[in-house]
Amino acid sequence: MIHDQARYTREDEAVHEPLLSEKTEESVDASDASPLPDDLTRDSLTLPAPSEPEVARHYTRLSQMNWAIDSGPYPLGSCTMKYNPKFTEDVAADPNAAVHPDRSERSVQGSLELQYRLQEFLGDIGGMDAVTLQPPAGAAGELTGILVAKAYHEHHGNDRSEVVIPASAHGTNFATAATAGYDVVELPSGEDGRVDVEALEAAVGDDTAALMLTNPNTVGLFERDITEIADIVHDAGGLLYYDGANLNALLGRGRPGDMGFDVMHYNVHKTFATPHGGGGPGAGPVGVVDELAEFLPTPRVRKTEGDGGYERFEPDNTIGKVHGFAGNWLVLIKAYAYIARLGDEGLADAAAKAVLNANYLAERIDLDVPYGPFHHEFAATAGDRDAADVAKRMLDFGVHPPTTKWPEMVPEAMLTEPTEIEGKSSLDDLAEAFNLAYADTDEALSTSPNRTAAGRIDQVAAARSPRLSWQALDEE
Amino acid sequence: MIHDQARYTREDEAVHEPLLSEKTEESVDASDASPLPDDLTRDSLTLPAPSEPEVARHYTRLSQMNWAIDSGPYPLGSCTMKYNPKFTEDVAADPNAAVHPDRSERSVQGSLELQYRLQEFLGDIGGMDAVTLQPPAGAAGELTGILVAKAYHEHHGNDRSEVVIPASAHGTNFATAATAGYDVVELPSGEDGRVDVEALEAAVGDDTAALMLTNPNTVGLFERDITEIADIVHDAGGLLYYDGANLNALLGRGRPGDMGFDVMHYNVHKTFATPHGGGGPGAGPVGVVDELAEFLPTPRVRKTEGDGGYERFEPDNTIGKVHGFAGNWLVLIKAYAYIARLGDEGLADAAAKAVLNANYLAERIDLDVPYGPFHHEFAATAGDRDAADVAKRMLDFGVHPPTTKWPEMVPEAMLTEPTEIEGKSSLDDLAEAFNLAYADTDEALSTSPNRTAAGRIDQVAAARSPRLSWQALDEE
Amino acid sequence: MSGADGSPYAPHTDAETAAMLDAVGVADEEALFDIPDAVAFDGEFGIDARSERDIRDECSRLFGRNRDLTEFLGRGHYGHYVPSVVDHLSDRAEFLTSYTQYQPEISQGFLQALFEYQSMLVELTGLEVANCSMYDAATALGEAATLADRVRSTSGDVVLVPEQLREGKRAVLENYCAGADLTVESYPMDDGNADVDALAERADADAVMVYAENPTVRGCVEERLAAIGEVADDAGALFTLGSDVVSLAVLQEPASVGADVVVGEAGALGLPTAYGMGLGIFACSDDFIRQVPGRLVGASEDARGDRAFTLTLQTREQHIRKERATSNICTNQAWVALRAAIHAATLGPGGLVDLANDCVREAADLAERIDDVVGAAAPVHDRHHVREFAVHVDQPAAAVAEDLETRGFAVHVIGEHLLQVCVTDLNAGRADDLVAAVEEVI
Amino acid sequence: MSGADGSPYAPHTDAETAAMLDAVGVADEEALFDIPDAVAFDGEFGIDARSERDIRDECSRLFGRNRDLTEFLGRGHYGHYVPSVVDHLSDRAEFLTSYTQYQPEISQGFLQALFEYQSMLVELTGLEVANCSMYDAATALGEAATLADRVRSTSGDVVLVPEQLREGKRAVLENYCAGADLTVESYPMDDGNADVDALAERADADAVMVYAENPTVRGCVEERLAAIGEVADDAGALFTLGSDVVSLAVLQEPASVGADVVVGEAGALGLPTAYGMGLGIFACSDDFIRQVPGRLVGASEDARGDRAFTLTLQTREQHIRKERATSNICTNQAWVALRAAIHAATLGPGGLVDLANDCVREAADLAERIDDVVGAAAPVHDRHHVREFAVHVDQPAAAVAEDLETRGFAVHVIGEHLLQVCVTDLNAGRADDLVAAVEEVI
Ligand SMILES: Cc1ncc(COP(=O)(O)O)c(C=O)c1O
Ligand SMILES: Cc1ncc(COP(=O)(O)O)c(C=O)c1O
Repeated sequence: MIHDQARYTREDEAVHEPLLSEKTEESVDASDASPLPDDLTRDSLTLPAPSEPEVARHYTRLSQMNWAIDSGPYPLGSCTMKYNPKFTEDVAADPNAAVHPDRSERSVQGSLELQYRLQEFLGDIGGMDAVTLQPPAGAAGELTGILVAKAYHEHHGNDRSEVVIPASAHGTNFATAATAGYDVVELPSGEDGRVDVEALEAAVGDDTAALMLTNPNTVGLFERDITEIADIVHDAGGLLYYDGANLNALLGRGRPGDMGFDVMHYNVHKTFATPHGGGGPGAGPVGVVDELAEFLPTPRVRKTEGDGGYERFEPDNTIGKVHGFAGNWLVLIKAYAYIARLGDEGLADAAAKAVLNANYLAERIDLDVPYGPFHHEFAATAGDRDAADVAKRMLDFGVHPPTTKWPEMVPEAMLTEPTEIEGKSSLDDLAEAFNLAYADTDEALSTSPNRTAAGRIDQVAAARSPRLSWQALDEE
Repeated sequence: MIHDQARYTREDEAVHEPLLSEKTEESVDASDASPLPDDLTRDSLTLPAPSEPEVARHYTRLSQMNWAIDSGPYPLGSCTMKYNPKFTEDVAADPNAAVHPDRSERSVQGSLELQYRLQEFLGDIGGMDAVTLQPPAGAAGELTGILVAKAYHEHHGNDRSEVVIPASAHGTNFATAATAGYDVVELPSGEDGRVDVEALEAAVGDDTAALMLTNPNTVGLFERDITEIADIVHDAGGLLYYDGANLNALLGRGRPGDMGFDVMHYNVHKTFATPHGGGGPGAGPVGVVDELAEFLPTPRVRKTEGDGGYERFEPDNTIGKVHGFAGNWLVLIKAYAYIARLGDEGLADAAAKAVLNANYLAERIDLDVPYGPFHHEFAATAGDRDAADVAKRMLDFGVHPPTTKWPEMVPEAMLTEPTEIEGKSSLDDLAEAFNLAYADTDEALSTSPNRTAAGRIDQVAAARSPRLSWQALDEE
Repeated sequence: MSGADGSPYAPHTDAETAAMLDAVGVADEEALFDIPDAVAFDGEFGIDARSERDIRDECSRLFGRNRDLTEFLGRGHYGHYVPSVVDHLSDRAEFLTSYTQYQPEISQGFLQALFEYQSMLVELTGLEVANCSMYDAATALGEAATLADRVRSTSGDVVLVPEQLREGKRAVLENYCAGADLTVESYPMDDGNADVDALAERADADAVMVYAENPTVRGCVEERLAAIGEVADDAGALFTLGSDVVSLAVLQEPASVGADVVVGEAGALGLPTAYGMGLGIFACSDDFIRQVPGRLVGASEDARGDRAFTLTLQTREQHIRKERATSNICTNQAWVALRAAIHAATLGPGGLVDLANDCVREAADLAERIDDVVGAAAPVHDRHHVREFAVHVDQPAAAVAEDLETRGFAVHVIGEHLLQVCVTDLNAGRADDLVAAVEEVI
Repeated sequence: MSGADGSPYAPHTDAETAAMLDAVGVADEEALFDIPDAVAFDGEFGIDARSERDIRDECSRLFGRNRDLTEFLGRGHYGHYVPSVVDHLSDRAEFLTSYTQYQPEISQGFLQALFEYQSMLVELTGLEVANCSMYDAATALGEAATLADRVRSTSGDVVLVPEQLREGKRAVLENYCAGADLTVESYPMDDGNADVDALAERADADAVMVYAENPTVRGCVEERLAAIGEVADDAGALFTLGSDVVSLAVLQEPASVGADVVVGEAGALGLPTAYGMGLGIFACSDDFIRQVPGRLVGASEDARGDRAFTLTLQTREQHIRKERATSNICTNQAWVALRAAIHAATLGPGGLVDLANDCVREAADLAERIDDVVGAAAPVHDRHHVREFAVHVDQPAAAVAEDLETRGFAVHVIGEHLLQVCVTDLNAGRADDLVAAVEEVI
């Protein structure tokens, strides 16, 4: 299949859709009409002033120059780009859900109950005892989890300084550990692509606050030695952190809590199909085992005694807050609706089909796929081709390419996660795109893409002299 | 500006987006699971069975291969393609408005009140005494109006057999008169593009039931002699019908009722900016002067005496019904919201800017524009170029072309109505598209368009051996 | 944005307006209007402009005054649960804010969607041709009569319809017939079905069309369709069958019982309960392909050799054929057809058949339970039913309905002692409560 | 669609599943899972699948239990009327269902929208760089502190914040500071503004950052911003200013008073009241461009020579720089930024300034009227206010608030005898009723 993406071009100016500021700009005096004294106001404000029809056209055109899950396959490994059920939008748009976070408990019983129910769902799914909904994204969940771990250690008089992270882990794991003030100990991957238990034993010790792990890992391999890994970390007095980005592969078949993980985050914008919105918002609830519950962010929600109501409460030794209010509420509602829609069987089927799809696709492509058996994603290697070039060429065939050049353990990696929402024919399209691109000439690869709204974009120039606003363009 | 429209192509099958039926089809036994006896059921049903993600992608892709008012200029003369304010969709989507038409009056007072208010708005705007909201489109409004006229004549013992219609009128006028059982008397246009008063005098007589007229007419010319025209028709015992398609040009500056028209329809999907939805639904309310009110379709809505409520009532000599229920209710709500948003000044400004835009655009294009002074639309002539070819070429420049080859009084007509929603720069784009296409080579014209989802489509083949369903394609 | 007093949807800045006036060579917009003083208007309608938000509030207050009733109403206007995806996809501006596909090269999306809609109706009716919409079932029936008039070379002028017919539908039919000099006459019913013998007697050479419904307006499955078809055939009349898009999924295929034309409601898919707003089905046999009213989308090829879609057979239509057109219809219900197609796609044949069968089952169940109430008998007709059925009540029906309304339920009153009740997936969950209310009331 | 028990969003027919299993060479999907028995799970969460419609009903019933109050609440989470066009455009699937723009060639639309959002923030703050979102104001403040720590070569480790600060914001800040070994300390306030003299005393070489808000958490316009900036400068500390996107339209431009960083809420545009969900502003001067947390969109050129947009300076970010990244943020609030940009575009500078000025006017008016009520005094601070202000009540504030709630109004309790009231375009129409209720209650 071929897809020519919509493209608007203004030939005389060599731009695609003009900037709003190029269409219409207005300066208004901000102080004149203000009830404030002049010395407390700005002088003027200059912004685009389009009419509503212009606004509608501008953003409609921009949208048509943007790929999305509703456009076609979007197999970004580790990003779990699923279809976002439309009805969840309607549920979240309920005007009665649009309340202020400082409302009294008694006046928002409905919202509190839904929060409570979602906490329960997530606890059950992860095998965790207590859940906070506050973290606004996966990385925020990581930070929350690591801060909880830190609080736990400090509470027990344990001063630990290191977090152990496999080399194949996501960048946020490393950055999170650093943000929480930990030194990072990077664990090289074992021969089989999994954690090298001996290396882990060597890395773990009195300074180990936690091991951060995702399972299946970022090439889709299940850490078969998870029980042993957990024992090693626990024996050293460390905690086990589960990065929930890959939970989709485990739904109904394995729970982090049962594997010995003490704390985890859920990526609801991955596993639970809330839309990623071109970068966010997501939500990264955190689940913990009982011993860690007292450190969770405040407030959490529980049932009140007796009367069937719900209340907020502050965990005894809370780390405080990780979001100014209650996190990304509108996203959480959608996650609730998704989980309720699928139920036990639907969740299990999602995992089954996600894993089947990855395996089927891997079978159909001509690229090598080292390691295995993988679950929901696999890292093919582009071999002596440049993975990024192959990806660009794939754009011409009407699909979004996989994540490229990561994880580094696979040379020229193309980390591919089709998720359960692709059917056979769409996987066949994807495979064909892979194969056509992979087999194409160097010339074709390096000059691609050609059917996209923009041609290949100069990244180096963008970074060398950053132009980050229309003001910066005007200055030229 | 250039616009490459999105395009999906399956190269091996030489189709754009495959049909749903080509993607997935399922046959189910319709009788097996039915509680009905077998002889009352069909055997099987075969239809596409896509999953929701497939449905979403299919229609998202299709939509991207479709031009709309939110894509850019859409200056179809006489169609009045305005921006459709988004908020009117939200108003119409109110779940409390979703009631059944057989509800008791007392249980739908809110809906009745809105209907009443809209009747009032329309009556005021058209200068009419009574309004029915029932007709589901302009042509249905025409039929309603002509049937009302007929009922009026019959009521007064007048058997009249002819409806007089200017040659420049819209096709629906002729077809409507025929549907109502009238003979059509076609009135050739005068030298100046308007009604030739002498010809009218000659055409009108004892058999004349009505003259159907739009004003400004379909080349945007105001019928200056309207008072005289009205007198001629009235003196002959005929009625004056106003086709409301061009009402946008008159808003706040002239009212059909004041000009002597007895009956009119409103095109709410033109004048009042309700979306046209790719062909409909529209709504074509009809307004009449007092003497005709008793013939309007049933039911209408009025205030109840005293208690501030609203009730349905049957006009004394109603023609009955022109729609099974109450017309296109969801559309009418949007029209109400639009009128309320604009108010007196907004409506008048809409007309002012619509007329200014048409005149400015006519000034900017290189094509000849016979006749004038025109109001909201003008019929340029492509001269010795083929108007349809020029239109196809315009597609490549990111605009929708005007209505072509109509009305016939202008050779190779390009009937252009930009409406008030285009700004200067968008009119400049339009003008450029006109001028570039008009000046292009014959070769370029006849091979265009090239930047569209489909190339030039073979109309003759389509009509010669019609294939109107996927079943017909399968048979090949 | 133009000044507070202007249209919020006209983008002109004052400077732009000035430049444009200048280019045109006039001092102000007023100079462009060529309206004689005698008929000029001062612009004062007395309509106050309001903000978007105020209008939303105002209308939501208004609609909030509609009473919150659970509707057991049908009789031609049916609501089923419309999946959210239907709203989200059909609301895409490229669909919603487009015009008729006069330039097919940039309108492939809508054209294909309509082609697919037509195809679905072809499958459901078994007829070869379906147009892409009439306004509603009633106007479709009217168009069928005028088509019959055109294609039947009988000298006749009678359109035969069942005596039990929705009043509004008949009224619309009569208006279409009047212009074609046709007379509408009714044939008797026999316990909720057509009295075929009586019909046979009535259907002579005068008949240009015989119309029957399946299900009938009282929800009865018509059991002798083929016989009705034969009667029509024998009389040289067109056999037009009325139905709806959901019922068609399970009831006898119209083509198999000899229907020449199928009309009815397709808005039962895709549309919410919308105060009677509809989507008229019009399907017919290949024979009448050049006599069909309304828009038709056909497949063709583009200059690149790819399959492409276009409006076709336009010479039937008013904009070309004028007073000799097959119909005066222009604006139709295209977007509603799109919604119905999306809804049907979402259901698939399995979901659609299930929905239809549920309509049969729920009606039978509810009738039985109402029948158990002393003072009520249901169904009145000893037939199978789809969705709805008549109920005899010993008390005056109007009073019973009024009492039910105060208890939160709406039902039809169709006779002095007759109610009609319609049950679908939307209200089936309240059937218990309705039965309880009926018990209380009678 | 797969069987009723499967995921409704997995499209596999049974035949397809079989063919795929065959291609892979396994008997069933279970064979693909490489999970040791010891940690396998039986799949029984006890969650019952429900239909789309049931979930909509269930959630609408739940939310229906939230009491219908008119909220006079603010303190960092503000609602303004969001024009309908914002919903309709931002809900377009191409925006809503896309991922981060890792392939810019097919993501020009979102990239340009974010570039435009950044530009609007550049205009509003006067600073050269704005990223395309943090989670919310609180986390943005946390990121500002760690940026200060990186860019300030002082030996200090103190972040100075006003003693009147939303508790949650400070709590988040402390969590960010803890990892960077920074200490958060507060400086005193003087009648709702910073006590600049006290601050000057406190701000020594230990200070890495001075934070101030305009308006403050109590809605006061900060009157000595330039002086605060000088204090920070003298101490070698970064001056970070907190504000919100609406207030910025009329209050002193941050760059003009020496702010190095601006954080705050932009969700006041584009987002409805959303239980605190936000959109964190992060803008700073060019000097720190390579130290900015989060995503940045830049302009570049494509191979055709056309201007094109791309995520840029990614070497700052976690996926490249790992533990040396400027932040751990990955998923952000991009779609909310899109909404804010659309909302701002719809308002234009005129509309935005009007909105901000109205927030000043309405607050002054309402404070005056509450002040007229015996037993209440407002505003507590003798300052100009934006949207909100503190109210002294003679009675216990909690009891007054509770009484107001039973009358349908929500206000903040911020002290034993202190309430806080926030008035915007959304609730201004109910201000009369609030005043009347206050009169009744105290
Ligand atoms: C494995 C892994 N961990 C963590 C994250 C971070 O999650 P978020 O983007 O929600 O902050 C991601 C996101 O891509 C991920 O793939
Ligand atoms: C002048 C004129 N009259 C009548 C009509 C018919 O209106 P409708 O399409 O709503 O049936 C049109 C529609 O294009 C028109 O332009």
